[in-house]
Amino acid sequence: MNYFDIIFYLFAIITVVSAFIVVTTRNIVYSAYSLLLTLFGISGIYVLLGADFLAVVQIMVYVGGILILLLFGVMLTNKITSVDIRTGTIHLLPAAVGSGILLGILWAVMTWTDWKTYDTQIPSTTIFGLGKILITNYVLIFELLALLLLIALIGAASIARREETEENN
Amino acid sequence: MHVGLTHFLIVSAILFTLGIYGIVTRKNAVMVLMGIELILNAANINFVAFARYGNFGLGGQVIALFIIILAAAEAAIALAIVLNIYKTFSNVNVDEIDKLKE
Amino acid sequence: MVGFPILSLITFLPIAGMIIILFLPKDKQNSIRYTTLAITALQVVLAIILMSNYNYSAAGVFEEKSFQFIEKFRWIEISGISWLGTVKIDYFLGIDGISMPMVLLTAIISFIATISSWNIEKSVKGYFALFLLLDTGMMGVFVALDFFLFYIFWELMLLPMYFLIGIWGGPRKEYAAIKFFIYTLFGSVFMLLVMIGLYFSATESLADGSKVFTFNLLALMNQSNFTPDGILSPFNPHNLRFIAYLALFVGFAIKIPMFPFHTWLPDAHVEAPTPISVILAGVLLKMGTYGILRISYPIFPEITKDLIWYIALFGMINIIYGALVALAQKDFKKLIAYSSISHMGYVLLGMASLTSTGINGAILQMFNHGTITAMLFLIVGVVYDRAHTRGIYDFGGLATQMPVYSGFVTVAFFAAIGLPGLSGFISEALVFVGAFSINLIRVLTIISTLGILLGAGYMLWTLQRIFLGPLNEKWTSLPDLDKREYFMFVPLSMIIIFLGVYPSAMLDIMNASVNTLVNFIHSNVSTTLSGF
Amino acid sequence: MEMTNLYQSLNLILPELVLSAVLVILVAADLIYHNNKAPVKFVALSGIVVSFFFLLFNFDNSGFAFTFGNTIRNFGLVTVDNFGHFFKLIVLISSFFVVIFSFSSIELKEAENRIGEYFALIYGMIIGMFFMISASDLILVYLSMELLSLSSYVLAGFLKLRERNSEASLKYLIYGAVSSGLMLFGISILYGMTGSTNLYVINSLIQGPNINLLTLSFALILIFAGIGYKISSAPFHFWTPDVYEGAPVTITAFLSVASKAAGFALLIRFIKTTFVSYTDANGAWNLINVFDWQSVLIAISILTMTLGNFSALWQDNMKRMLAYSSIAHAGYMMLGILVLSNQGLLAVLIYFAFYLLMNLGAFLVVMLIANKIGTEDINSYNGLGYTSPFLSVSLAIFLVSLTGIPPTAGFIGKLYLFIALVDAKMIAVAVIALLNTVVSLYYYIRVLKHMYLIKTEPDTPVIKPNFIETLIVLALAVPVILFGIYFQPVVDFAKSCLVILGM
Amino acid sequence: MIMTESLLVNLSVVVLFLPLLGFATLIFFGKKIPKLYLFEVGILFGALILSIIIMYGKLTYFIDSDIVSKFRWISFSAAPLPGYLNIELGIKLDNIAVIMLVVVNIISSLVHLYSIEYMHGDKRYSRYFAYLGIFTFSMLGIVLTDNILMMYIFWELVGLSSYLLIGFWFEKKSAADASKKAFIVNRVGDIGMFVGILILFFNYNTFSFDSIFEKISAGLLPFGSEAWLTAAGILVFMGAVGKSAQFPLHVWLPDAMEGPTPVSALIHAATMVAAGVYLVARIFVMLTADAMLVIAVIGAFTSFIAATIAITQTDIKKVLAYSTISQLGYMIMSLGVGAYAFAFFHLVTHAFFKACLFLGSGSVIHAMHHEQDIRNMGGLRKKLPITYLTFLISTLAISGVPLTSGFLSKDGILAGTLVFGKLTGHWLIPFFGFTVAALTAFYMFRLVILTFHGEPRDRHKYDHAHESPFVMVAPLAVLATLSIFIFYTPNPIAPDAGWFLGNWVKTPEQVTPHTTRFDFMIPTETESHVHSEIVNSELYTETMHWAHYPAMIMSILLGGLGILIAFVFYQWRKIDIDKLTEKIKPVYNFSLNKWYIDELYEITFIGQTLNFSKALAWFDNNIIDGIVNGSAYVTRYASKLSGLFDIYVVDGLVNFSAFFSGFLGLTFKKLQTGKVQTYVVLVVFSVIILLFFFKPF
Repeated sequence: MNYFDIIFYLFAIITVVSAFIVVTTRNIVYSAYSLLLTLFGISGIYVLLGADFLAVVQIMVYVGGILILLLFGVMLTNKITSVDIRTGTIHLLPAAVGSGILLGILWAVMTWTDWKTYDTQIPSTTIFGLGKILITNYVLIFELLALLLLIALIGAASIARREETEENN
Repeated sequence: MHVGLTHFLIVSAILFTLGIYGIVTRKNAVMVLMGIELILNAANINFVAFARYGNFGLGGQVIALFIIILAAAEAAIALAIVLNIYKTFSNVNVDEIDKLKE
Repeated sequence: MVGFPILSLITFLPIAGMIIILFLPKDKQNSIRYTTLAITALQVVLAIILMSNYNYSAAGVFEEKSFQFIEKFRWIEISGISWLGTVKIDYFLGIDGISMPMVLLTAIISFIATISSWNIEKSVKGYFALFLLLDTGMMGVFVALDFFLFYIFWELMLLPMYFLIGIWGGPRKEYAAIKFFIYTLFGSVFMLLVMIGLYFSATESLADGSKVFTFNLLALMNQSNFTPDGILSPFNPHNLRFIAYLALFVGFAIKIPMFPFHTWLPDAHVEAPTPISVILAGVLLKMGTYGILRISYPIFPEITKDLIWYIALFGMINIIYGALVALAQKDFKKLIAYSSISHMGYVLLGMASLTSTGINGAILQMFNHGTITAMLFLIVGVVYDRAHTRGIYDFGGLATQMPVYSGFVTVAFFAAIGLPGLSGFISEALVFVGAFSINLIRVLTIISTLGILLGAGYMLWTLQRIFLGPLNEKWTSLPDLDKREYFMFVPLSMIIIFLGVYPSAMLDIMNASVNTLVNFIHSNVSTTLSGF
Repeated sequence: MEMTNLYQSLNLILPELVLSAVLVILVAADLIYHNNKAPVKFVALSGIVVSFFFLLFNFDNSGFAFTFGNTIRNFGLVTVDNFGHFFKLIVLISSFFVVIFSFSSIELKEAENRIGEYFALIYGMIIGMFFMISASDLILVYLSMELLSLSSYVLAGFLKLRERNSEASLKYLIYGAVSSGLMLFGISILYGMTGSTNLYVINSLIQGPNINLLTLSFALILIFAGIGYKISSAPFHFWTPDVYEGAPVTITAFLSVASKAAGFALLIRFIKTTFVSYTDANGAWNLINVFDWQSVLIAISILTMTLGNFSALWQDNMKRMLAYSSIAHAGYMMLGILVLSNQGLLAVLIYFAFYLLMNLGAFLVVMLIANKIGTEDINSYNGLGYTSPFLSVSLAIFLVSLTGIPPTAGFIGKLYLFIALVDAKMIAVAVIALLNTVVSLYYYIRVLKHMYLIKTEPDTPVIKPNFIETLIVLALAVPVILFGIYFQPVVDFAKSCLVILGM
Repeated sequence: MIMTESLLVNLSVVVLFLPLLGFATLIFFGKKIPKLYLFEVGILFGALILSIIIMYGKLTYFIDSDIVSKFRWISFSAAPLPGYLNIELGIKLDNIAVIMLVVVNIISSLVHLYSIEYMHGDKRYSRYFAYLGIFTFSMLGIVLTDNILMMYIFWELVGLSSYLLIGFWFEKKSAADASKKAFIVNRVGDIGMFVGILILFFNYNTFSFDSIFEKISAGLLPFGSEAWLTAAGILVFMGAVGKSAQFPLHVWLPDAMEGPTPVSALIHAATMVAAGVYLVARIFVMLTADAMLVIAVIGAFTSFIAATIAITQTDIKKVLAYSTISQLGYMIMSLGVGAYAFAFFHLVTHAFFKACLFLGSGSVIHAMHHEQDIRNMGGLRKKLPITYLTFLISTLAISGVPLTSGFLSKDGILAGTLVFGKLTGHWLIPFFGFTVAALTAFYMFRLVILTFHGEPRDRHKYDHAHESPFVMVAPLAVLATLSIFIFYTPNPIAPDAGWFLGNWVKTPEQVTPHTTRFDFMIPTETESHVHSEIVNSELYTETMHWAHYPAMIMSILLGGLGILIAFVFYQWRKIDIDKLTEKIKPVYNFSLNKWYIDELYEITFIGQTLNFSKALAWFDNNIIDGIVNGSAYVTRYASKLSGLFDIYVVDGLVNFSAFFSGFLGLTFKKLQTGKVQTYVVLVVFSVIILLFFFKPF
């Protein structure tokens, strides 16, 4: 057991446990904050996997963007009288059974498969590589993503924007 | 046992499963969205881990990058829709929104 | 007449009429009626022209060159991909002795039905448009020689029929219409499957020497055209010909309708308006038996031969069962409907014999049943129009009140009973003579003769209950036939009597073809059954 | 990557580029024309027409775009071939009709000032579909699907304050997100096994030894879940009826035709490119022996059509009924794929061409009727056949064609499917499918029953479509009949579109 | 006049079609042109004259050869199966045909004449004559045909005209019932006949009598077996059973008396019912011993039953009807025992005197204003002298009193039965024969006495009675005259001494193989006979001579006894008839109720057929349709579950299988909960299931 392993387990436990809290706690706010931890943990795992830039993006976009959005969502869709906003659950039994089987299968898939692995190299910074690949091989996808963001913008605005005419209805 | 590819994959598997579980069980639409984020992240871990251990180059990371961006876009739209639902139904409990059925 | 597309003309004339009607304004009801009348009359004229130009010695059946009034050109041709080969569908029309009587029947019945439709008041325009569409479908089935074309025409009739029953029908019209539709579609999807199966099992040589898959019925009849590995090819040891035959047979049997697929018929008949019942009984039922003769028999001769006992058995069941059930009916129209089932049994029995006599009798019976049952339904229609009831027990003594009508009734009823001198007798006798000559089905034939007795039973009983006895006081004001109704009955009665006295007029037309067909079936089968 | 390559690549995706440009123009136009939205509509329509022409010019132009340059990865992100062109054509034609429908939709009138966004989102969908159709890289597939999905989530809930719109939108969103999440996870596993997301590369790699079949199957089923959701095949169809019923009818029509077409194109390309080792002289596809696509497709296809048909029997809402019907049709179309031959592919193409006409037509008429009577309930169609003969006859034609009765185009489509099945000697499947056809007759005919067989009530409205609407209905109805009688041009055209670049 | 064969044929064709012409004319113009019926009557007399010419020509110039003329009706040219096939129709003029031709025409024309007055004032007067016309046409067709198919055709047409005439007063329910019954009962026999025809045609490929007989005599048996030959004979005979009202199909004839009385005279006494006898005579040569025995027994039994019933009937026409059945049984029996010529002879003589009796009864009924019950008559001889006289002559004839035609023919038949009894040991048949002779005399005189003698029992009607006009009386006179022996033979006790039996009608030689015949039917070829007309064995001829006088004496004695008893009972009232009937009540009732045969049929065949048909109809509505429709239970269940379920869709839908679709539809419907998370659960499970189904290991 070397440091790498210890750090991995640390991040793995953080990720998994907080993710578990995310999906089980009845308090929405707890849940949201646990998600924050999960995302951090994942970011750490990225680092372990030598994806430094990705780890940063993870934190910036996810934590800085998506999570905030989600929190806004929570706040805007609940009467904020206290931080203790609870939510109910449904389908517990089928979900538990289904997830259990699914996890079993996944476990089997992940462990039984003879993945092609190579000795890992010393991680080096990936920013240059990523940058190059983005505007060459994946340029089309890059542009498509741009379009996608535009659409998301229009869409989100279109939905969320208050319409005077419609308000009157 | 040394930490290797499988360990990362198992983490991702657990996240994936938890994501599904969350989507299915939570009443609150926002919570459901959180489950979706977990799934996406699980896939991301896969991509990065495979790329790393399989020596596939940077492809995996780029893909993960795209997915993060996509997730952001999706979250934006999703929350807009949830807000709209809230305006219409005055709650965001997914299981109570079942006017369309038969 | 060579080169003139008379068959296309007779087939598509109603469509032309339909288009004219669609452009006529809605409130010009009489112009709509007269247009239809003119179209159907023209069809009768064309059918007579066909008949007068018909070469009695040309056989047809499986040989293209002895078909008459052939029209053939490439309709669809798709080529250019190696693995697909050339796909071709021909527009291929022609008639022989098997279809000529049916074409004539269709023309006549359509004409009569048009006259009978005169008092339709509801959505006249739609009615006659659909009526003419139906007419095209019926005519097309009898002249098509390409399976694909046949199928198109076959299905073309469904929708107009659905509406004609469903809109202009009686109280349970929706049920009857959907039942008719579903039954027939159920049958025809199997036909479709067999059609496709046949397509992939046989090739036809084109003029340029290439061999292509084909829907051409005549090419499918030639067993040497089959490919070694086609699923319906006799050369394929694992062929599915038997199953295909059954599937095809079910498709046709539903139309006949053969027990136990007959339950749509009473419903459809009872609910349909009179002219539609006339068409249904007069022409549509014939398509089933016609299809068997035109398609099942020559394409699957060996299976036909194996199954004749069963065909005869179902023929017998139809005869006896239909008659017995008719005996118990209290609704005049339903009774006639069941009598139809019984009478179509004779056709099956005759076909099962695989003898010239039997098949001649069967086809003649198809024609005769067409005219006789048409008349019977018109009779029901006349009384229903006046009295608005069809309950057999509601009447009594109408013969006193409506003597002319009763005269026609007597002719029709006795023709249905198979009284000599009227057309029904000849065909039934020929059927029995033919069927009796085959060892295998002799016992069935003898049992079937009971149908003659039962037929007399229910018909005369009905005659007695409705027309004889003391006049029911309710009906003392019923008028006798008017001119229009007179015109529907006279031609049919004339045909019935004429063919009863001189059946050769019809038999000579189909004789050569039937002989050829019988020869063809027997020469194509190496195994011989006992009795031949 | 060299500039020539990029130039060629851009040349190949010219229609997509045009669409993207028009999208931008639309956004701009929407901003410029604040009060009068007519120019926006004009831009939206003309953009489609223009890209249509570009597509036609591009027609026989085929090749790989955005190749990576190195030897093993000389297959690009995008494969442009006639097969793709065919489906793009389907998408464009249906977009054209949908845009025109949108002009006369009463529903959309209340959101008139947001119509620019509406068209922009439609363009988003179109672009997404275009890339779905021609993508040969799983990541591009995923992202284009998401582009399509995000736009359609919004459009499904476009009329914000209508309950059913919002609900449809939310359901669609959650369901879509899960499905695409599953698919993404599947892709990631596939990526792990092969190290690539490119279909062609995967194809060559899975032919090698040491492929763990369980893992592969799992990944493929996950991916199929994503595609199955797009084509609404059972058991991934659940969203369809709810969303179709809830969404504005124009969007429903669009989803039922174009979105489905894109999904099918993707499914076919995915299977054909990834799992077929070679196509033999008879046009049969020889699968790489790693996954039994045929059995899966047979099971799913039968399940889909049966479920669609039987559920449709119960529906009283036209849109919902048509939704189930479209599920059933997805089942039929999968018949063409499951025979795994060019023959079947041809059948699918032909079917789609006709499906486009009849399904769009049906939705159009439903919309025109709903515009007037404000509901899609079948029971309120009573007697319409007499008060509004033109629309009723047209609807009858479309429904009969959907049933597959001659002489309508729907019959020809079915005919080709069954021809393919029989040619592949799958008689049992054919029988089941045919029986399904018979079942489907009930619910289609039920509409006719309500329109014609049930007496006109005094409050049955008279619906007179205006000139443009009449023209459009005719443009859909006449070919349905015409192609039913003379279908050679369609078949010939479909035949020329069988080319899928690949192994 | 020079008679050629073709002339005779042409004339017979003219005779055949003249009545049809009358029919057509009257049907179409009868109502519009008054007095058109006279045209029909004229036609009939024309036909009568022509037929007498034909008979004269035939019996003068071609007495020993048959004239046959055919034409092709249907041609199937070279049919592959069953080989060549042509259906020919034709006319055959042999001695019995031309005699029948004259008999039919005589009676028919007389009945026409009679009807002019009898039917006067009926609202369907012309229609009546039209029907008589088509009947005559059909009957002549039977007489003239040379083949069994045409026989069948006209057989049916006769049935039709009988139907029309019995039901002529169809406003009466009983008349309508009777006509229906007549037709259907006849059809039962016709089926047998038809099957017999099928057997013959299949084996001989021809319908012509002569060709069939030729082939049989050449040794070709149906299906190669004698049993089938017997069967064919009996089956064809079934036709005769129906038409000639033999047991067990005799039930229609008494009911047929619902028709106008002249019709009863023409059809149900003289001609149509005789057609059965004529048919058996036609096929006589192909009957095997077994078939003949069956025929003889049926004939004998029928005559006995009918006679026992006749003695208690009180309706004047009913008595005559049963008498007719009884006499027809005689004829059939006669054919069965091989007394061919006597059977035919009796047919002719019976035709005249029975027609006379019926017309006489018609005259009585006419006079009594449609009173038919003999208990209300009596003493009418004063009021209706001519009717009485003719009626009495005919009664004497039917009772077999010497010097009448009936005596001659009946005697021959009884002798035939005696011979048969002696040669084969079947003594029961002569026993029946003689018993019936006595019974006949008894009930006929009972009828005469009750009707014409004694005191009137219904004064009122009696007072208004008056003799019928000339057109009604004249036919009676003619027919009564024809019941005198002199028209048939110069010697009143030797029937075969005359021209009729001596020259015209001879027992034909059978064509069946010798092994299938009665021994006495095998001709002895060694010697030439004085009585060359009897082609049977010498033994038979000798026995016939032996039987001649015993039969004659016995029949005179028995007949006299019957007459005597009748007088004792009814004229002199020596025995109180009412007390007697009271004593033997069960027997009396049995007879009065016609042996309960009608009731038996009603319960068994008719009732059961109707029940069965009702059951089948139920079966059709519920089971067949139900199977296809899915069981009613499932339908109910399905529609209960969903109020939305459109009933017509259910009905239509379940045409395939309600259970399947209903269940499936509902299951699918349940899945569609509208909750998106449920969908997701389903998707997850679907993925798992798919994986397990299509795992590659």
